[in-house]
Amino acid sequence: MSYVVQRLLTFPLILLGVSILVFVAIRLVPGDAITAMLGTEAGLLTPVQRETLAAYFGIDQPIWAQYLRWLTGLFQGDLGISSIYGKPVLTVILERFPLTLQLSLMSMVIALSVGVPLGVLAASRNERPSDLVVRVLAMLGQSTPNFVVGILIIYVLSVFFGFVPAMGTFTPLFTDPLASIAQLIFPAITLGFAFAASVTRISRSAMLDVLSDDYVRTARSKGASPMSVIWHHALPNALIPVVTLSGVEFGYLLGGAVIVEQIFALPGLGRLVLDAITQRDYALVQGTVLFIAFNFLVVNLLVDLAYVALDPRIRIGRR
Amino acid sequence: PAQAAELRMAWSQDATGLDPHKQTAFSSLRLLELIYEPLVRLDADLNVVPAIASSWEFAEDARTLTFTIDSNAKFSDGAAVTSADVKASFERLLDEATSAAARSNFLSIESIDTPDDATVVFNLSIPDVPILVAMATINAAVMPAAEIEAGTVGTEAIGSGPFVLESWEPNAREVLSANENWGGGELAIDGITISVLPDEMAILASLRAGQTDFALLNDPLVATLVPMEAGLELNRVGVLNYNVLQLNPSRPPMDNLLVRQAMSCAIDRQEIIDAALAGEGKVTGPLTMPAFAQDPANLFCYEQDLDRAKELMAESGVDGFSATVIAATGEPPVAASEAQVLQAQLAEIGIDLEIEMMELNVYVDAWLAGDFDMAVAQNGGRPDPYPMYNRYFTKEGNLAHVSNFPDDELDSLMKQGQAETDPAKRVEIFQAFESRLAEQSPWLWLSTGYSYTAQRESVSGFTPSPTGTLFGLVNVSVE
Amino acid sequence: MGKMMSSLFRHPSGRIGLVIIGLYLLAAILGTLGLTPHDPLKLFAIDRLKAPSQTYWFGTDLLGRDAFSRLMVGIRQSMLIAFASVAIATIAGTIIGLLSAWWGGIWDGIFMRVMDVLLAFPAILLALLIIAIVGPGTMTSVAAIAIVYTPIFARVVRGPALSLKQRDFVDAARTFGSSQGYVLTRHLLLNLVAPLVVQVTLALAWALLTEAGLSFLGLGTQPPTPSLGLMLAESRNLMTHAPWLMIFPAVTIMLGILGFNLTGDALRDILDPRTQRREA
Amino acid sequence: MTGLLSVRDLRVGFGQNPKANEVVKGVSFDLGPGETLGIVGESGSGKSVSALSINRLVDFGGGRITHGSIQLTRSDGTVLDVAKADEKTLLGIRGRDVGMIFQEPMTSLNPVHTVGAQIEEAFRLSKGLTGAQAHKATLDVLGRVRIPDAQSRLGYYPHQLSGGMRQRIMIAMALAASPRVLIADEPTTALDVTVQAQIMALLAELREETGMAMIFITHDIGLVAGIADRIMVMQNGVAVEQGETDGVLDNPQHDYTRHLLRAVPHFTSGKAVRDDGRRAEQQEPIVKVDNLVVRFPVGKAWFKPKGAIHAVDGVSFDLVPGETLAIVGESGCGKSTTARALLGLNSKTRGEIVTEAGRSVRPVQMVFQDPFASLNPRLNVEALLAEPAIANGQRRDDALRERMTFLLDRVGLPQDALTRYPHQFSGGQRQRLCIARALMLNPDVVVLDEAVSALDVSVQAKVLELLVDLQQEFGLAYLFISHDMAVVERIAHRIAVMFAGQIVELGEARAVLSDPQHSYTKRLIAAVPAIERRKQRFAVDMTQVPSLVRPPGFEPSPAQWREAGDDHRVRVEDTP
Ligand SMILES: Nc1ncnc2c1ncn2[C@@H]1O[C@H](COP(=O)(O)OP(=O)(O)OP(=O)(O)O)[C@@H](O)[C@H]1O
Ligand SMILES: Nc1ncnc2c1ncn2[C@@H]1O[C@H](COP(=O)(O)OP(=O)(O)OP(=O)(O)O)[C@@H](O)[C@H]1O
Ligand SMILES: [Mg+2]
Ligand SMILES: [Mg+2]
Repeated sequence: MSYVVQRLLTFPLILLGVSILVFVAIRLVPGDAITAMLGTEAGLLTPVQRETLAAYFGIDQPIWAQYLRWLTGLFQGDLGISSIYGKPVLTVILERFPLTLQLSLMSMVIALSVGVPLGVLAASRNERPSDLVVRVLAMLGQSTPNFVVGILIIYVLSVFFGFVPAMGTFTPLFTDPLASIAQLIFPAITLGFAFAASVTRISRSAMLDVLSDDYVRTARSKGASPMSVIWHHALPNALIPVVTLSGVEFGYLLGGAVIVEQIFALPGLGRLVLDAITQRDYALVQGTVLFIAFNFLVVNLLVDLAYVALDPRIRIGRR
Repeated sequence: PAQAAELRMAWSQDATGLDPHKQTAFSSLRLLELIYEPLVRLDADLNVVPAIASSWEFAEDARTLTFTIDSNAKFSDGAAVTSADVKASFERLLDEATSAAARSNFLSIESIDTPDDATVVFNLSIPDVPILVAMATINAAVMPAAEIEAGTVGTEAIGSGPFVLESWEPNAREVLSANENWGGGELAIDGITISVLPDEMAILASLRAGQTDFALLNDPLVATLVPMEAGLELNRVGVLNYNVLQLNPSRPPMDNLLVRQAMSCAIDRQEIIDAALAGEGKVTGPLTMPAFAQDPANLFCYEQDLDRAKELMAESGVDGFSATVIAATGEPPVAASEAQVLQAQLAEIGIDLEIEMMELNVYVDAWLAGDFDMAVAQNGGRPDPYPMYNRYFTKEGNLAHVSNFPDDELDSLMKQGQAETDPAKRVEIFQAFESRLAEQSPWLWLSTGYSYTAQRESVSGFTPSPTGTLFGLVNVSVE
Repeated sequence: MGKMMSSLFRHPSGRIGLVIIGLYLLAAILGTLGLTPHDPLKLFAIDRLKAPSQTYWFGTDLLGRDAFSRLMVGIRQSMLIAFASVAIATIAGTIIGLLSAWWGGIWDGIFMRVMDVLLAFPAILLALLIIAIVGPGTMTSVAAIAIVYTPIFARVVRGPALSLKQRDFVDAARTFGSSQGYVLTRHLLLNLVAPLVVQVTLALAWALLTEAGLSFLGLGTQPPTPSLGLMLAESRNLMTHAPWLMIFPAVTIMLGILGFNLTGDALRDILDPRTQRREA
Repeated sequence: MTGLLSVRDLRVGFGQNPKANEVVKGVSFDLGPGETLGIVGESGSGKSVSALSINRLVDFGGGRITHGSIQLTRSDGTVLDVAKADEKTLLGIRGRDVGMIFQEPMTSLNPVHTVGAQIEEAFRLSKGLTGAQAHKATLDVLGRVRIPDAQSRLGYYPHQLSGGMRQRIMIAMALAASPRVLIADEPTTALDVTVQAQIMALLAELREETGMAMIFITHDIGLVAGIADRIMVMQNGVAVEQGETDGVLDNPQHDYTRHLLRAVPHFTSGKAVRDDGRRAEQQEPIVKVDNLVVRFPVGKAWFKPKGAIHAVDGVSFDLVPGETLAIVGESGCGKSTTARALLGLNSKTRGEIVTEAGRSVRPVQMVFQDPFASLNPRLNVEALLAEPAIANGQRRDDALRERMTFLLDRVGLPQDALTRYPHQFSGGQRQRLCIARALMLNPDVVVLDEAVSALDVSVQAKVLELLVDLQQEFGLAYLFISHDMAVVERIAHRIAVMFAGQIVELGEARAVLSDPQHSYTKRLIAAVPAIERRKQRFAVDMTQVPSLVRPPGFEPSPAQWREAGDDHRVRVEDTP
């Protein structure tokens, strides 16, 4: 497992890069917390008032000093205080994260449970009509922007069924599992739509590759049934690209789905960071980006570990 | 009241903070107006009416203003509102360390006396009539002296308003409950839950699905959809805010009066309303408050007159030019459309506008720095012309560097208006001011819009107000 | 290249993809040349929100502009952004990936960590920040999308480059003492063309999608220039009033992405060594 | 007819129109119980397709039996025509009646399941055994294929086993079902000679034990000699000759069979070595390698390497103009590493390589094993040939073009080849291209690393001939690396035998091949299949090649040499 340790040791380096990037970038954006709070009224402030506010928002020092202070805090597990929420950044993030995590997981479950069987089906009926239908659908699914899907879902639901999923706040899974899942199912479908299409296509082509492999022929020569050949012998070997794709997508989803959160009015990480940027909540932007980057790295590491679990040939650390 | 319901409300932009002295954002004010109270407030006709103060009086010279506090006025923790609270609140507002933007409206306050618990006397350094209207905003809210001392304003939100803030998850939801101690009377609802739904089409869907009872809408386009839905009602009221094309007269060729006038003549204000605002708006001059406004037809070149525009252009010696107009994305929602229609109209007299859309804060930054050729803006209105334009069109106005239009005549008219106590004379003064502005055309005033709320049929009793306040919710009941 | 085109045309989905891309390029060219049925920026004040008709094929928008003409120009805008950003990302990513693989060691470490930073940085936020700093617009969208895709290309190139580096013909070149430049361009880059071409078409589809998303959030192309995402965003609130304003851009985006995806798939088939061997 | 299997006029085609694309064009043969049929023929002659038709696996590759019958007598005595059976019946045939082992033991085992699970599955499918029963049966069968320490190997994944081990697992899997016919499709082609000998011996033993019939497919006619009762020779989808093994080998009827027997090199224990160009006494070596050591660090765990692969450990030899030194040895013994170090492709850890500056700035050139992999597929022949010259400062002028056409002509390629791309040539032509390219710089030494191994046997012979001609014409010295003793026998003047990174025997070719001294050399030579040794039976020798990974700081004991003849040295073995 020294590989895991080795990978973990590169995390701080990457996160440091991410933090510097975000720290500088967010400060390069014109406008600051003061204009964000006061808008054009900020022009009415006297210099003294402005300085007081700058000190209050912690933006009165030179940028490197701000960075050092932030970094020192970081080492003590302190990501700073959000100016919008008046709470520690980490608290705010952790309040929003369950939604994003659940939404990402639900999308992935949808994508995998639809995509893998469809892909396998298509591959095992290569070039037959059912294969063609699946391929066309998957291609179309992949080509549909998710905001179009989301808008259509809301429109259809509200106009034809007089119903919309709960909006604005999130019911955590443990408070009320049913309500929680009911609330996220449509956003999850929205996100899972193109995702499922990609999974379908990837699993189809991976299955096709694998089905022509020698060991599949060996399994057949033993008299294994077609079902067993597909599910037991071929599929486990075809999963690597599916895992890669799912890992990458999941990693992105964990960063929050800005557009879908916007359309379905969900308080997730995506909107959190969007709001943080528009309201120039520097500490929150920094904290959230760092958190998202960290998740991304962890997911990638998990994907690598999953390879090892899936394919004993893969020696970890050698890619 | 037994069986009273809670009102489920939605809006697309959330409040940004809870300190009424500091907050200037539209949503923040709307939220805080339900929690705090100022001494006086404005009714739906923009008359000053009692809030914490039951009565008030200006001394003859307009240099002393005396309030009597309503004996019913209580904070949500049950404590009565006293003159000490008022004094402490205003002192906090005036303290530079508070960083209250509204402080600039109260600079004439020299001292505050509290002869007894129910009386507050403001001693002013100069005659300042508009200060009364300035006090009628939540930016001059009264808060408990104890809270100020403890430094918990902005976190605790203890006010004397009709509702108490139970919880607030920024950009997600706030929960308000009826304030039993409110001095203004009984409420017909138990409380309000406000959800933040950033997408106004989602708000509409939510209203349609019965998940939301009442909503605040920004986008005129969405608002126009409401009446088409069975079971939904739209409340619409003209507001004081105005849409304007700000020119920067410090930059050539906008420094040329004739060019500015040509532009004013070239635009068709009604067409802008029809096209960009889906017809939702009225042509307006600089003064948007009914008590002061004059018929726009009297103002300089308020009807599109392309021939005259071309003449003026020819006379100016400027043979067409190109300039950049800045506008904020989504703020107001119609800014982009407005800019595009303006672009098309001004092209007629050889002006080539390039539109530069900016994220709101970036726009504000550029705007505050006066760093633009032209700006599509929606500026806030006041019930009184003085606080509304003093900042732009007097020489020491805080935003004089944004308008870049120092003008002796405007300056002196402003000063006269501030000191004059006779309402009729004030109207006269400010109409002269308005005519001068329209004629000089440093900015091209276009239109005023509406404030919209949408509600389900089950909701009744709401009165909208031109200030945009939701204070009318105190009379609302839900079936 | 010509051969690739002709085999693409023989491939069933490649043909559909090429036809779609061809039509889009045609629309884009006509749009650029101003050969649209109407002026896409002209306001026909009396004809606002007209349903599709013989005069206005795809109807008119809120400001009374011809939706079809705007769609043509919108296609140009979206294609321009997609092509420009992918071109930049391809070049930058390829150079980084190549050098990283070739030099290896510490350089590989540095380059790849920098790419990791960009990858770990949430893509949309990266775009948002760039846009907020520079201000939204065509060039900004191009830059933002390019920066997001550069690390992806760097990775796509680095992997095969690493294995090409081990190939016998590279060793052979080293035994002759061929220069680094020669080996990098003729032996590595030339053999990366196939995976790159496939990746480029797929990235084009993604770029189209990203551009639409950014414009939809009001951060991409700025009015009055139409882009597909912007048209969609503008028509969003008119969905019930004037559904055509939404349907046409939405379908156009979908078809465009479909076109690139189909082409990419076909290319993958064609360039796949297994299929090649079968054909040979 | 009492045969177990009777194939009549089998025709198999592929694609949309199988009749038009027939690759097996009417093959007939019979197989009785306990009998072994060897099928030989060149690559692409339809051997595998014929075999795969017997259990109809050919269907899954897109093949269709267009004509003919395959009568199989099943265990219950009924006769089934496999060519017409439905898929459900076929499931019962596969494994139980017809078992198969394939060429590539690595790819033929499922990489994600343990070998134990894969064998147990075979027991479950054929005999319905599960749980403890299956487990026990698996242990048994592993014992039968001579896998030591079977209990712990059950949990291994295929990649954790050596090639020979994997092939034994494949055999165990096929045996699990106790098939009545075992089809072995080139089961040893991917293996080293010594391992090949083990597998062949094992198959022979098992056939004796179980009495199963066997179809043994190979392209190496020498290999079937030892195992087959009957031989069928295939060419272009047709069986051109069929008969008793001795009859076919000693008295071939068909031209093609004769060609296979004659043109293709067969190992003759040193009888066929070259007799030109003996090394002169005081000839100055053009290359001198002294105590070459190449190590690759392994398992780098935080700065400190865990150890190193001692790929080449103290190798010394020299090479004089006009002579061929062959390096032979098992896979992984360090042959390529030595060659690569000579060319500077691997950095050496220690030792000296001295090359006399001869005719060219780059006196040593190389021809790689896989001609396709060593030619950049995206460059045309002109660019490929010009590269060495351009890299060394020549300009693309007429003189250069002249040299290119001269060399093309010399290696027997047409002039118009210049504008063509590598994929437009056959394997043999490609290798000629590589040779021409290596000669572009007019080198003194050419290193040929398995340069003919990837070629078809008859093509191989032609390329070897060319190499000899070129050597004589240009006075080239060859460092010829190969694991194929028959080939080495025909081209080498001297031979170095490598074992585990070290040279264990070095000397004049005839001496080394006819009178091997070192125990490893003896084993190696004994394992080479040869037509003349067809009756010889091997003992199953399960010796494993030692690991080359050594702890940090490990140094081998210095070599002690023993002179075994005039030009014949042997490393003294530690007697254990
Ligand atoms: N799945 C397939 N599709 C199309 N053609 C095939 C397929 N499998 C084999 N062939 C063709 O059938 C012919 C015979 O192939 P086969 O595999 O039987 O040769 P072989 O004698 O076993 O050769 P080798 O020694 O290389 O294994 C070849 O020309 C090959 O290209
Ligand atoms: N670059 C490398 N890094 C680590 N180990 C290596 C490297 N190259 C070769 N080796 C190891 O060195 C040993 C000798 O390899 P080499 O390629 O020289 O063997 P070979 O005799 O040519 O075998 P073959 O007949 O299979 O080609 C092997 O154990 C191999 O795994
Ligand atoms: Mg074969
Ligand atoms: Mg080798």
